[in-house]
Amino acid sequence: MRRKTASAAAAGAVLALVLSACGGGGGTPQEPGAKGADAVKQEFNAGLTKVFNPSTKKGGTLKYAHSGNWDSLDPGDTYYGYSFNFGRYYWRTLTTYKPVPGPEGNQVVPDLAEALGVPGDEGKTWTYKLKSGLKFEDGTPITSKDVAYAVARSFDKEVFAHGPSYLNELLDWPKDYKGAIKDKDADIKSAIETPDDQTIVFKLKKPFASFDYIVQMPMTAPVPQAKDTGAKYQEHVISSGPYMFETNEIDKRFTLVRNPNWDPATDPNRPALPDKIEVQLQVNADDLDNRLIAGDIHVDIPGTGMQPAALGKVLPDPALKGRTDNPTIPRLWFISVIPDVAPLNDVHCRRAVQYAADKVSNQTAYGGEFSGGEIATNVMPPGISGQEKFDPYPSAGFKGDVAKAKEELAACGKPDGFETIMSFRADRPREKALAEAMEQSLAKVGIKLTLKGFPASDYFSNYAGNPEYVKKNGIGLAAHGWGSDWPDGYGFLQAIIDSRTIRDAGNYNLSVKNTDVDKLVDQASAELDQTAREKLWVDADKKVMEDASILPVLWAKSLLMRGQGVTNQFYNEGQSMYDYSMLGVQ
Amino acid sequence: MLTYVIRRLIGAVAMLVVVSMVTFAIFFVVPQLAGATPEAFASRYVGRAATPETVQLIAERLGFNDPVVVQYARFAKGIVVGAEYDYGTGVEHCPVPCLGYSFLNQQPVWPDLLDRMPVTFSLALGAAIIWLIAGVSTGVVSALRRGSFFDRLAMGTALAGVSLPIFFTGMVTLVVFSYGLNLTAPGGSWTDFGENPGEWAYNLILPWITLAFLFAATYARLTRAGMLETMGEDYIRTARAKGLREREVVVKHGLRAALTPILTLFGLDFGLLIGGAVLTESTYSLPGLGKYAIDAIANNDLPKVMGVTLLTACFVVLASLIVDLLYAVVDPRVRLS
Amino acid sequence: MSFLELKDLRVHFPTDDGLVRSVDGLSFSLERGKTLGIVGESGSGKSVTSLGILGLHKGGPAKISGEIWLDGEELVSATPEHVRQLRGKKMAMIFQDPLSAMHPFYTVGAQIIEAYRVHHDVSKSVARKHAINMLGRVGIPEPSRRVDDYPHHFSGGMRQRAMIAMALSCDPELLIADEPTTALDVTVQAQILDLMRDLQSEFDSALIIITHDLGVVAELADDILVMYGGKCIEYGNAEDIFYRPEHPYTWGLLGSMPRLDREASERLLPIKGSPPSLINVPSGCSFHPRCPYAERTEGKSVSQVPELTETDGGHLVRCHLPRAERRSLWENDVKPMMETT
Amino acid sequence: MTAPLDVSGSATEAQPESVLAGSGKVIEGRSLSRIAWTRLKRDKVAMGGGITVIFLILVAVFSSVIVSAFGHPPLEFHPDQIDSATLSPKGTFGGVSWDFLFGVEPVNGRDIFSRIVAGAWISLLIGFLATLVSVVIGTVMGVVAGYFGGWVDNVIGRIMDVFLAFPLLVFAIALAGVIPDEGFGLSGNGLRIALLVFIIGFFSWPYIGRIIRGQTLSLREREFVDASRSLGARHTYIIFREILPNLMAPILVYATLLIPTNILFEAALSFLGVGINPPTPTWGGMLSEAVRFYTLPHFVLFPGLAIFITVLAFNLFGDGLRDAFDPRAR
Repeated sequence: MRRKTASAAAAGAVLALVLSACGGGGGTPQEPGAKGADAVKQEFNAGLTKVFNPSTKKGGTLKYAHSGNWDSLDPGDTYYGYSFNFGRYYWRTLTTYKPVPGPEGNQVVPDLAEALGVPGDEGKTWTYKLKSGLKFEDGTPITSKDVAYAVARSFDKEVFAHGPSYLNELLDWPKDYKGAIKDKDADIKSAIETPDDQTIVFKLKKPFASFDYIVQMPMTAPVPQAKDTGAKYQEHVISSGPYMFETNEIDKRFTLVRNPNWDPATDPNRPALPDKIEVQLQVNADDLDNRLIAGDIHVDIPGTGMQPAALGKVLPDPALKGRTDNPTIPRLWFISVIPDVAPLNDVHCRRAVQYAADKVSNQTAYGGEFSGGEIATNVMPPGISGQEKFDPYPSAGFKGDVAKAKEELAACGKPDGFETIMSFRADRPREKALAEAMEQSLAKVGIKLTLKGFPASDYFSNYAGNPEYVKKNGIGLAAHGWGSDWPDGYGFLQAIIDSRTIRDAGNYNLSVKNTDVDKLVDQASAELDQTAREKLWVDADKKVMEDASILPVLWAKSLLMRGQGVTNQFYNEGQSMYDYSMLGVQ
Repeated sequence: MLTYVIRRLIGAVAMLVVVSMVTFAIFFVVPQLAGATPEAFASRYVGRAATPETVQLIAERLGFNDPVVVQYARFAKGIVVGAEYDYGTGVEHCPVPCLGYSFLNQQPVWPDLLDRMPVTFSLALGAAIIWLIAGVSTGVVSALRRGSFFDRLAMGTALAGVSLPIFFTGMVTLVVFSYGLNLTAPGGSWTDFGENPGEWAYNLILPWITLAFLFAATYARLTRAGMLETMGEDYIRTARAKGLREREVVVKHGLRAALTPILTLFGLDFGLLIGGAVLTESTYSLPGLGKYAIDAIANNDLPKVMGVTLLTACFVVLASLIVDLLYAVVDPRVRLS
Repeated sequence: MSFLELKDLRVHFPTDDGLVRSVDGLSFSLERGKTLGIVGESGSGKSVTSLGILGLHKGGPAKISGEIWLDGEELVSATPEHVRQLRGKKMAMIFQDPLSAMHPFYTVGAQIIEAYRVHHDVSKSVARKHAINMLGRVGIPEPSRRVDDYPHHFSGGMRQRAMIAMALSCDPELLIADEPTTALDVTVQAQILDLMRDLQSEFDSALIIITHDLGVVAELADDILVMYGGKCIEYGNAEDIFYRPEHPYTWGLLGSMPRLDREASERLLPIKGSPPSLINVPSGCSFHPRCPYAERTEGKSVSQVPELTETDGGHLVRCHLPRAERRSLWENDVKPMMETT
Repeated sequence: MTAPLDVSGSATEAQPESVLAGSGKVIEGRSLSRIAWTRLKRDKVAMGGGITVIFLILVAVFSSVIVSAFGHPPLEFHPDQIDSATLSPKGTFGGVSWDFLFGVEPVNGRDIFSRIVAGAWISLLIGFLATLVSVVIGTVMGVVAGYFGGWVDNVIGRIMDVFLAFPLLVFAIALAGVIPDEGFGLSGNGLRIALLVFIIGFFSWPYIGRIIRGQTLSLREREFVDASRSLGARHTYIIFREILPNLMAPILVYATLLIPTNILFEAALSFLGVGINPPTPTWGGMLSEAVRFYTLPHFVLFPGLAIFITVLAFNLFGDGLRDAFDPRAR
């Protein structure tokens, strides 16, 4: 049984196409190919609100490239947005983002499950029922046990260190549980139950409202226990999606081909257009842009936008600019204003920093309006459901308010300013430029910054995210960035504003240590009513801004280029990049 | 001869041990002096938003809780007798020389190195051929026409060559020849020789020439100096007094002797280069050992850094051994003992 | 015309520091079967002269003028290629330090074979037989085995013999030996000198021996030429030079000659000072700064270059002192001092 | 092949024997250095290099004066010069104008001229100090090895071998990357400079060390040292009074030739992102940023040329100096 909301969503143009692709009638199939290319007008932001170059034509090879590496191809061991997006070629999860352009793309729809989760016990249990006819690539049927096993194995962070640990924390696991690999026969009924092969019940420690968002993450992608090879599973993941691995050279390249045992009838979300998918890894970033422009490759996997060198080439050229989309993504670039370090322990000194910052100069430093983003005035980015925009520290033209900053400095007892240190990730040129811009604008009010770069790989473990180091070395400001795992308040805010998450090292909340904020976080996470919940998150946002411990810089935007000859391309808000599972080639 | 080789090999092993210890120390002892804890090490290799428990587990699994000496011994043991790698659902035997598994993506290091070697080797080989031919011939002509216009032009160019940082020339050549004129392959292009020799050469021609220019400059200057020195030797006068033709005097008597010290330098240069041309590979984004080393350092992936460092040291040691053996063949005065 | 005749030979080298006049107007002649000794300190121009005769300055920076006649052919104006063909065949040279003069990377045999095959179109094996034969003739034991040795395997004396074998391999008519025994110890010196004398008479070649040591030429030379600062300052037959020397510089050389009845390090008549700069040649007589008798010339030695004048039949001297005074100085001052010690 | 794997330098072109041989040919009355100076003065190319070197040193020393006279503060942003969409300079050829002599940097519009001038200070400072470090270590090790010989020589020789077998650049990067930001009573750029000086100096001493060892070895066998020794002179006396003074010429020559190598080394480290902390400008650092903006030729060209001209000038001068002490090799 499909829930009403899900089938109602099928009104979108895409879904119509999908249905027709799946063999269902209805809709007029568009003729792809040469005519399609002419029929579609290349236009800036053409892929933001509607499907660009729609087509149902199957076949061809879709070519992807990546300037770096996956953390892991294993669904239980990966934590990159592009990996969640791309992985849907070879895995299916209980739910997934609705494959449509526009705000609706933030909604989750069932994937393996017949319907969205049914909460019980006021949000403490979540029950999903699997569709029938689901099969792995080797033809064995997919049961709820395989999903349960996948979740239980991903518990083992010794083997799967990279993946998110939401389910480790949310579910009520037995004491001293070590994961399905080490504790093969442990009883985990307290956390997951599979009363039959179609049903899976998750049992939480405390109520949690956004659980449907959690289970769209690949921890719920089924893994057949018999084929699990632990840390080596990423070398050949057993596919539950429309494609499966043909070759896989870790860190170099891999190819996917059609999975004969995937039944389109069970999967309204994926049209599975190309016959083959090729992925090249570790391609030089500038070269990647050039090849994307030239049409040698179709998609830049990370979906974080083009390199600065390409901006200079693309933006002034109307033809090239017309091939780009420039979405705002649910990511905030910001500066942590750390209250552990005197004189920033005084809220007035923190507010002085808020007022003194020249947001325009910060924006330019961070890549400008197209590849950097929109000037941010509060914590939550626009893409988050229920977000409100407000500016508690306004200034003319966002250029900073020197007078107000000086007032705050006086209130803080430092009328002539003070000295502090700003940290940034040395291997991120934009953060470096941001730090330099801050140094310039704060100097105008007498706040002298010393800049320190640290390796990105150790930034949170050893330096900025290590409270002891921060205190000992007097780091007052830290460049930071945060993207949401799913587009609601919890997904975005919890990790960076809840002071109780702060531990000895590896923190992402560097500066928000406010009990009022913590209280709001607790209230909001337990609130099952969406509107009330969203309101509470906005309150939390306001509280943080009042506390002035986060200096928002930009709501990130990325300049994405549509591939030459790619069909069905659009920006999906849930994935915050193009929806990869929809793409086809002419 | 055989005892000499054996003795040298023992020395080489000792040297590799020292090199590996120093590498290990740089990565473990230095940060520890700066106050890094086992968890701090481990937190580099977990995903974002990892819990303290995850960090603890990884610290334990990667052995960061053990004393550095124990960690080093484990690493060394892997090379000599191999190691067992527990991938969760089973155990894999990592055969000798087991350089360990990447902390980051759990891939064994040794196959990675084998994979990267052809790239660096191709780069070094092509460049070496070009720079030897260009450098030595320029040096010889310069020496013979000392003070001429050619000499001054060649030596001026050579000096400019040694004064240019390769990351600058690399960038300029890429922008001009690849992105501008579209004559050569863009950065990051690599094709295996076995796959398509033509494309292999096409992709490498720019790095070859840039790298060769740098070295050719050095070699031209050295050859010229060497030729000037040998051409002033008594035996050259003897050769002339015998009535030999000038060409024979230059090639058979002069160049033969002048090339011997160049052979030594070439051995060392080539050895270092096949261990990874860090800057060239970074500039042209070639997936060779040098790029591998830089990436590994950036990711703090110690097993990879250890592997590539040891491999480079091996190449250098091996190259110097080969050079010494060759030297004994070329120069009969040299006795290996 | 003699077999070898030099007329006003000048070899000058332009350098950054000025023109180096290594050989500045040298003339002499030499017949087949005769031996000429050229004596002088290092830097006096004797070696440059010998290289000049062989044409080894051609193509270099040196400026050469004057005439060199060898067996009726003028060599200064001849093409380099023509002189090259004569070199090693018609005229050959034995060098000072055989260790550095032989190529360290080739066997002794190979170097002799090479010398022979440049001028003789024969197979390698024929040339090799010839080389072995030559090595035997210069007194190297087991030549067929030693032929494959490298120079550094040989002792000093052996090397010099090999060097001689190489020089003689094409039966040269003119043989120039540049300090042939300097690098050797005394007993070997004598053997080498004997060998050269024997070989010369066997080949009937003209021989030039270049040395700083009068002792070497005493036994061998028919005529002796004393060079100083690129010029000949005294020329005569061996008797003249040893028993009736007329130039103060020659006296100095005789005084510094090691003799069996004298301690080697002892020098009776040391020549004070060092050889003259060949760039800023002293005015007048180039020897005057070092000459103990310079003030007796009433200043002429500083202002005028003395001419080479004949005193007796064939005995030439370049000195401002009047002939009588020279003779009396030799007989009364110098000679007694040498003998009493 | 000096030090950084593919950063080639000139120190390998050592012909120590010839320099020493030069020092042996002292003509009475004129000291070797006097003769060398006379020769050097005549060598126009070397003098050109020397004058350029002096000019660069002056630029470095008076960088702040020059910047205030001809440019804008090196850290000052000029967003008005930048197109906010493409982040590139608005003006033609990177915004080169009378106001901005070398144009401006993309993104922030900083004055490239000022940054090049200010960068000269860092480059030369590190180049000189690092050379000083390697000369001191190299001379001590070389003299000790050469003079005492035997097992001492063996041990030091082995150490040098180990250094030569190291992939130095990799080590330097690793070391520069893991060293904390505070320590040894220093912090910030003071520590960073000290660290770079140490790393560069420490990794290039074996080249000087080998040369000095060779020289000492042959000096030890010379008559005047023999004479001193037979008169019962102490080792320290012989080393400081007899050996070291005679090593001055080669030390001077190879130090001069090592400076450009070290400047290149510093540039390479900055290029790879382990140099001085921003926003302090360095040439290598500017180049590494220019990689991301390779479409802007001025941004690549000016820092690249600055490195090239500096290194070339030192090389020309060093070459001339070597030739002056030993004209045979010219």
